[in-house]
Amino acid sequence: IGEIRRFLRDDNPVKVSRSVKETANKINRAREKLSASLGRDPTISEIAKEVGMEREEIVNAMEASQLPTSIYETLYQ
Amino acid sequence: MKLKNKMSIEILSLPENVALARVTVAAFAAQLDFTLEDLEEIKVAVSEAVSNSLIHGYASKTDCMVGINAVIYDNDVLEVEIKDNGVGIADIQQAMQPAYSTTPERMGLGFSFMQSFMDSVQVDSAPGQGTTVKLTKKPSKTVDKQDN
Amino acid sequence: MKLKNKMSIEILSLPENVALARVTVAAFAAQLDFTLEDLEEIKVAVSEAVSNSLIHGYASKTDCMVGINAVIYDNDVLEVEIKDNGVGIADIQQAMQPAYSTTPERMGLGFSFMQSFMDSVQVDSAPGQGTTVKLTKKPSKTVDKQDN
Ligand SMILES: Nc1ncnc2c1ncn2[C@@H]1O[C@H](COP(=O)(O)OP(=O)(O)O)[C@@H](O)[C@H]1O
Ligand SMILES: Nc1ncnc2c1ncn2[C@@H]1O[C@H](COP(=O)(O)OP(=O)(O)O)[C@@H](O)[C@H]1O
Ligand SMILES: [Mg+2]
Ligand SMILES: [Mg+2]
Repeated sequence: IGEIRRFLRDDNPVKVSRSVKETANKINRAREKLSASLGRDPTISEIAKEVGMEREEIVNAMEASQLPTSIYETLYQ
Repeated sequence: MKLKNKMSIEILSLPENVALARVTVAAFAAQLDFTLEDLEEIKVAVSEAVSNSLIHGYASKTDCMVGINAVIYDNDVLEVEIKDNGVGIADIQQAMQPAYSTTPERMGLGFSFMQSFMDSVQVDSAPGQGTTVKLTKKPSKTVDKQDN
Repeated sequence: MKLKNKMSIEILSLPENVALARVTVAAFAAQLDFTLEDLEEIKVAVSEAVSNSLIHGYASKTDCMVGINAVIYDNDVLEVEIKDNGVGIADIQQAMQPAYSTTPERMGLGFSFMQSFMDSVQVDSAPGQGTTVKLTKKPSKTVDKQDN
């Protein structure tokens, strides 16, 4: 068990743990659903209402679910 | 223009604080009616500006401070100012040109990203005086707000 | 104790900035090896302290500033200071008692939450002098660190 945990930890630092990914998936599903019904990209407040989370927490979840090698810069590559 | 909300954050010039700066600004910007894509764009622009302060302004010294002021105005414009007290820029126009970089291995696209992702980018800088980059962005009108 | 990282954030005393403060501190705290549960607890503690500044310190006036300083020390201790320039507290010991509140409809559990979720809570306050609440928390040792 220790080994499995270590493996999970190494591969999934706290920032991209499973529950964080699940939250991000939930947000992405809400975004797609609203896009279809509204015919445009939903705003953050519309998504917040749909998933029952605060806007700031959605921002946090989206950031946390991003892999270290994301679109962000050019910085220190 | 009247101010609806404001916040400021000061971070130590450590690379790991770039993510902190961008998530803080995005969480603040989320008080306006931006889309997730808008917020991603704001995050990229803030990351580029803060990274520039760390890499160029402070030459990667990690004991300096970067200040970020963010304001939401009455007309729903978000304004973000990223400020360092680093080496400054001699020729701002040249620095902002696509693919221009003073560091050979860099792509020189930071300012281009800021310009394409934000409504306006204003740079105030002089050698030895530090650099302030002011970014603005306003949510595009949603269908609902146009009342149809 | 040497300092490994620091940041500070100043927010206007608007209710919507409580979430901003909490997310910012959590994003900073995430640089340490906290569990997600730890981070949630830190968020609750920060929310309680900032809410107190808005509701009690500033009596819900929305044009005042709350300052938050966060530091990570060499020994991996996170320290968060929440500071207002509001009315202050006359009897700190009484204020910190569970279920004590000067506002009839409130539960008086803010300080109790801070105490149960953080390793230490220190309050510095006097009438007319504002209030500073200092919270600390250190990640509990993880499996990896125990080397098994
Ligand atoms: N905060 C800053 N302080 C000093 N110089 C800067 C700063 N920001 C940008 N510069 C200068 O502007 C140039 C272009 O910046 P940018 O478009 O982000 O490209 P890059 O970072 O890839 O070099 C940099 O190479 C640097 O010389
Ligand atoms: N920042 C502050 N400024 C002034 N008074 C405060 C502050 N924080 C707490 N207090 C006082 O301490 C009391 C207890 O706080 P708390 O445990 O959070 O309970 P509650 O907020 O529900 O009243 C408050 O009712 C208030 O009188
Ligand atoms: Mg750059
Ligand atoms: Mg309280």
